Amino acid sequence: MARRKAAEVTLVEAINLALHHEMARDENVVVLGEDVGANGGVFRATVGLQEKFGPGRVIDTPLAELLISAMAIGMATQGLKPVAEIQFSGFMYSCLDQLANHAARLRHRTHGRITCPMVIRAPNGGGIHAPEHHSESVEAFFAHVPGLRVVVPSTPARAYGLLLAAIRDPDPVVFLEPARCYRLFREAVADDGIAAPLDTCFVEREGTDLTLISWGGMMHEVRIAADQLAADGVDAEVIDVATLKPLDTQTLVASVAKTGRCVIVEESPRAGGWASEIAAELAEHAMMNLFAPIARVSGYDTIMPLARTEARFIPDVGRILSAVRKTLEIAPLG
Amino acid sequence: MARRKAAEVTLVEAINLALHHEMARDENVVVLGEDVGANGGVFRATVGLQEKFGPGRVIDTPLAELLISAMAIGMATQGLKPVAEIQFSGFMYSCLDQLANHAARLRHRTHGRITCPMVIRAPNGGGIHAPEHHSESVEAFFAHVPGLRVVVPSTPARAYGLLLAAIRDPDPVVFLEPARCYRLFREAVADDGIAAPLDTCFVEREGTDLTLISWGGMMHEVRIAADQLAADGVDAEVIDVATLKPLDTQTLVASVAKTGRCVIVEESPRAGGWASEIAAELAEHAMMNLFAPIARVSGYDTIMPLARTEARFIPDVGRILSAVRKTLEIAPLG
Amino acid sequence: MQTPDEARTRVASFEIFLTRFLDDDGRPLCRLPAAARRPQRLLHAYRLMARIRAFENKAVALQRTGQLGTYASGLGQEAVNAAIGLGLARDDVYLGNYRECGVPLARGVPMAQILQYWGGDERGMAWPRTVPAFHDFPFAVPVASQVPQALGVAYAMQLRHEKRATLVTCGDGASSKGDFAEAVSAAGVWKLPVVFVIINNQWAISLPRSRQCAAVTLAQKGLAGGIVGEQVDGNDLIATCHVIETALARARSGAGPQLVEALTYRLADHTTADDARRYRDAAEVDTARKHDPLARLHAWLEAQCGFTAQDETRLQAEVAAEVGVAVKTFLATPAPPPEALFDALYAELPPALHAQAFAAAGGGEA
Amino acid sequence: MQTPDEARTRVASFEIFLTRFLDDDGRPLCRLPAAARRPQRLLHAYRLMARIRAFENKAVALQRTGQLGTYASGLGQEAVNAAIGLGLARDDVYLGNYRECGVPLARGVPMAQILQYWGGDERGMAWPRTVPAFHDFPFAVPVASQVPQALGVAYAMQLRHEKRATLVTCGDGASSKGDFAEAVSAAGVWKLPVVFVIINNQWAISLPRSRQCAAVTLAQKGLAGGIVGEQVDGNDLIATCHVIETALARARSGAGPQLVEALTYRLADHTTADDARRYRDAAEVDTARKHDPLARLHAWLEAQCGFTAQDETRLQAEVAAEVGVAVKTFLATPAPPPEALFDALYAELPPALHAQAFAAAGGGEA
Ligand SMILES: Cc1ncc(C[n+]2csc(CCOP(=O)(O)OP(=O)(O)O)c2C)c(N)n1
Ligand SMILES: Cc1ncc(C[n+]2csc(CCOP(=O)(O)OP(=O)(O)O)c2C)c(N)n1
Ligand SMILES: [Mg+2]
Ligand SMILES: [Mg+2]
Repeated sequence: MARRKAAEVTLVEAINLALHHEMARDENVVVLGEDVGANGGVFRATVGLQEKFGPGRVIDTPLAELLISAMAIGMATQGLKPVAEIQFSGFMYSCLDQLANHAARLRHRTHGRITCPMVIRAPNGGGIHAPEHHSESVEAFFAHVPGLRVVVPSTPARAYGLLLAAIRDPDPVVFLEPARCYRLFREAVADDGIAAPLDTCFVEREGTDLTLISWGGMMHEVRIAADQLAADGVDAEVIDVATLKPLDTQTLVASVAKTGRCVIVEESPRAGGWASEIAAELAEHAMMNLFAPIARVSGYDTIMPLARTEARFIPDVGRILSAVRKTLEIAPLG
Repeated sequence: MARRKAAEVTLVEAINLALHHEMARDENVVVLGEDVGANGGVFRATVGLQEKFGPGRVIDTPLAELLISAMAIGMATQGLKPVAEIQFSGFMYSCLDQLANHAARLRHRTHGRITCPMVIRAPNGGGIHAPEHHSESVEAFFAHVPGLRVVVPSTPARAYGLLLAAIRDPDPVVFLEPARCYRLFREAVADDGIAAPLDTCFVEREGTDLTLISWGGMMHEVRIAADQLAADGVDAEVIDVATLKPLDTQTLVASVAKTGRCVIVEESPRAGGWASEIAAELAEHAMMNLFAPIARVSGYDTIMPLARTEARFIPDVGRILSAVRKTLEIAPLG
Repeated sequence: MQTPDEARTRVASFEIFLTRFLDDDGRPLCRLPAAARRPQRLLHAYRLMARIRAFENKAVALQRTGQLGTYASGLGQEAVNAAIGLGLARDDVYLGNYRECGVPLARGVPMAQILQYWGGDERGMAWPRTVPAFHDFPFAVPVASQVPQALGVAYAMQLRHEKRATLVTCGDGASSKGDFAEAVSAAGVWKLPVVFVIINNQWAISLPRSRQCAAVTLAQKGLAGGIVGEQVDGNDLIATCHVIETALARARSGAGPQLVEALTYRLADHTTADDARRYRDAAEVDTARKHDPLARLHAWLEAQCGFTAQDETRLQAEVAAEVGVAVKTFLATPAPPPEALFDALYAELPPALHAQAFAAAGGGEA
Repeated sequence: MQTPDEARTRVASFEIFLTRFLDDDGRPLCRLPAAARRPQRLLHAYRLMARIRAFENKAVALQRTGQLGTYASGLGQEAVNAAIGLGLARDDVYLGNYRECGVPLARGVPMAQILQYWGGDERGMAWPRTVPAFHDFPFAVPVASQVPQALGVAYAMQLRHEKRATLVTCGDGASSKGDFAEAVSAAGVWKLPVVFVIINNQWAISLPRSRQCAAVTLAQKGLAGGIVGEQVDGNDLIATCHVIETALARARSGAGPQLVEALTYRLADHTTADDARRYRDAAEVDTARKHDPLARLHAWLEAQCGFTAQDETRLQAEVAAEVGVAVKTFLATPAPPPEALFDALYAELPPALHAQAFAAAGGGEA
């Protein structure tokens, strides 16, 4: 593994690479979930792990998500570093009780006597023409829970580095992987075991005219939008939030203070989505620098539709550009 | 019941009154939950119901919140109007899967073939010196779910009217009652069976200098703050959001457009709280009218503390007033 | 004086039974119940199973050719699906999951609508008011979540003193979820008119039954709730009909809930997105094919009811024609319009959503 | 040929046993196990039960006088709490709930800290590194949520080939939650070193055992997961010690999980915020008092170990003194400072929270 340098990998391969790396490096890391063993996970994120590390450390669980999250908690308290997989994020609601009432609080409740270094990962979001309930965007539910971290990678390299960081983090991390990007593109990822920083946004592209803020699957559309804007002479700053919770407001505020305009893009339903949290933070800390209202481009407040209509739900480049245009119009570029 | 006119009742008595009224009026209304029968509910919200309507319609369930929510769904599909009680909102996480994946979507998924007219109610929030996990504020979790309604009363009269409306509503309603206000004060409530409007904010007090927005338990502190501000010559408009989802943005925007300043007050942890949603809506639709940043006064992003420190967590009048002062300072009153 | 071990008192004892009427070659293992000997009924059941199988095969074929979304085939489970479909009275209510398309088919749902659903169009669950399935639940995808919902349905029936029953199916995997256990336990408390059927097809995606649960039978999960649990050979149509009818009759009569574990086998991959060769032996599948429920009933019909090769050919042609028409209808159905996102979201669309609905319909950014 | 009913094959059968050694008057019902005949051990256990009872009574008294928050007394359950506390080895891990204060007391947690917790101060769960309970979980308040967590703990022990066991308690009510069932089932699959103890005190707030579950025993819930389940008279200290020790030894030896239902009775109100007279008969409580676990062991000690009235008086005085000191310490402990909200929230406070922490500490609005 360690020899494999900077191969071109997909996001899901990067996840797999990080799991291989960390399981080899730290014998306390265990992987558990439904079909993670011989089957290698329904998205193949855990492929090869059981062969290499055995069924004791790569654990096929019975069909019970509450159990999976609770077991991870129990394991974490014993010094293991469980990485639990939930097959689709739409089945993670069953984990919320354990995560909010326990994982997130064990350290605080016991003043550090008991800690909970666990990761719970799941594919998140739509766009893969999956069956019903398989395309949900659930980040805001978990990001509202004090004591958790919520991390959403948007590229193979960040997926690799952030997953390593999440596993090494001494506190519980919800790690939501954009299923739509699992095989969307490849990127050179060195399997060097270097973690990416948590709790920090990534300014992917600097710009002066407006700030585009997003994370996970929508970063793809945001990057395309930024390219098109550049072609039109609009210089957008692009930020991948990456760690939603705790939120690196400082980087976001600094950017918006510079550009004076922003559009936040997310896939989840609009009301109570994490874009709202970001907008609220900006409205509080960057308002006096804003030339235009803070625009959110989100999924609608509707049920995530089935395959034939899902493209209508997920914001596309057109919706992003039209929000940008509106934002730019209100107070023309200085 | 119907003869009892405008008695002075507490909020929890108003809940009880509404339940009595609606069970008498509509034989399809059933009440279910833990200890709702002979015990009358741990907060006495269901007292007297089983005696009057029998154990068939006032159902003590086994200790299983997922079951309670799922049973309510099943009942609702058969034309019953279940009103489920969850003993404390901190135990509602177990219901989220059923509510988000089923209750909220049955109508849409079947294009109206199957509907889900249910209410799930629970005491919410802290300030009652309860044991651990008994003081959570969970509204934002449910308000993020498309297809649900989330209603939070702040006075006995509104509790009565809104609960009637919730039970009569043809769709699922999460009804969160501020436990701290259950017996905080009395108000004249006529048991007239008149429902209060859902989906609309209540402008409780008109004002011109700034808008104070809140709901549920925090309305009490907000009202005190508004009185103190009035004494200081500051004329605050006070809005009780009441229905968090769907959110009556229009009323909020109209108010802020008039006052140019706002402070949103909530008890729940700040990041991803519903105050953020409101702030985001205002930042999008009222920004050009704002003289000052949108301020949120929220609980901290910490674990809701135990009794000895909970008063430090829950925003008090002092924190509200200091946010108001800051808001007023930024651009002095015209 | 007794030893400590002798001093232990037996406070309860239980037995679990398996019902099987036909052997693998369709020969009777016992005298069959009267109802089971009516040829018309058996022919009707066989035709239903044939329809289900033809549907399953076509759905997979459509997916393979890019005309349908991911599909979870019920191949091999036709007998238990048919038995349920036949056992349910019009007024009963059925809740089941994604793999049980056979039941709505038996309950009158047009094939084209089931395809429409799997084709990614919600309108596939807007079943016509005229069909017996009208009050049945849409497919449950979150595994086991339908099971506790069945209790609410059954409770409503009991409260209204109706002689109706609720039947809910789930998989062997599903029986590990807390949803299942909470429901079984509460059903016992209220003696609700509900029949739980675990369709034990031996696999939950890649997890074999043996690693799903250490209990010898899944039927004994009923004991945790103090309700009757029994096994049936779910590939034996006659036995399964008998057990399910009996359980439904008990439920309707007020005698309370029951758990039935129907033993069958998932002959197909988990879904069309799955490749079962990764985790299960071809030999196991080959063996399972020998217990094919259609072959078994076919053998019986030939031997006992004079069913001929021509009868079979005719039946297959009819079924193929029905499926063909359904596929045509399905393929001809246009995609829902964008504003369908907001259809039937609430009884009445709240004003808060008007702007979004307008935008989604192409009217400009929300 | 057989009739259809005769053709049913019995595929499994089960028995559930109850262990009881002493009758209500403390007289032996059988020859006691060797370990149980060691007077020093029994005296030690009795002293522990007396400490627990004194603690329970004082906690309620403190609440009644406004010096403690809502408290859930374990009055009447001292034997099972003591038996667990005594059965656990230092290296074992215990998870339990709000009513089982007796166990941490037995495992060395200072009384003052337990009071501190119920007095509304999180530091009450920051147990000293030196006590056997150091690795035990804090009280679980969300009912049954601790049960599946125990599996993770036990899994870690198994993975590391340690000869340790995990023991988790929950109430009769808790056994209705899906959390419980998911855990029992999975424990069987992996044969984990975990002992589940249902402390069946006959009530879950106002719901009596009979309406919680229709199963004759709760022990049989083990059958759903294919694991051993048995009942013990949880007010019989000697029997409960025996059953729990045996289960723990089995678990440590790799023989797998076990479920024990300890039959006892909640003599107190559910909590100090509850008034049980609303829903349960005084007569039932009076009857239950006759089975008091302390009285029973006391009778045995008098009859078999020469325990005298003076011994009892001395013991009570010692225990009262210990409780008195704990109460003083507790009452003298100042409230946590406001910034404690942010203590140990994460291993390191994320920068995103610095402003909030500053504000909470009185440094100005966040
Ligand atoms: C709650 C939940 N978890 C996971 C999944 C993903 N998933 C779909 S089917 C399945 C296996 C189900 O096995 P079983 O209950 O035996 O039913 P079968 O598929 O064999 O019919 C899984 C894990 C899901 N749909 N729902
Ligand atoms: C999940 C959850 N639901 C509800 C409650 C409220 N509650 C606290 S104790 C209790 C009854 C518990 O009964 P049982 O499990 O028998 O334990 P006991 O209190 O009798 O010791 C209830 C309903 C809770 N704490 N957690
Ligand atoms: Mg299966
Ligand atoms: Mg109990």
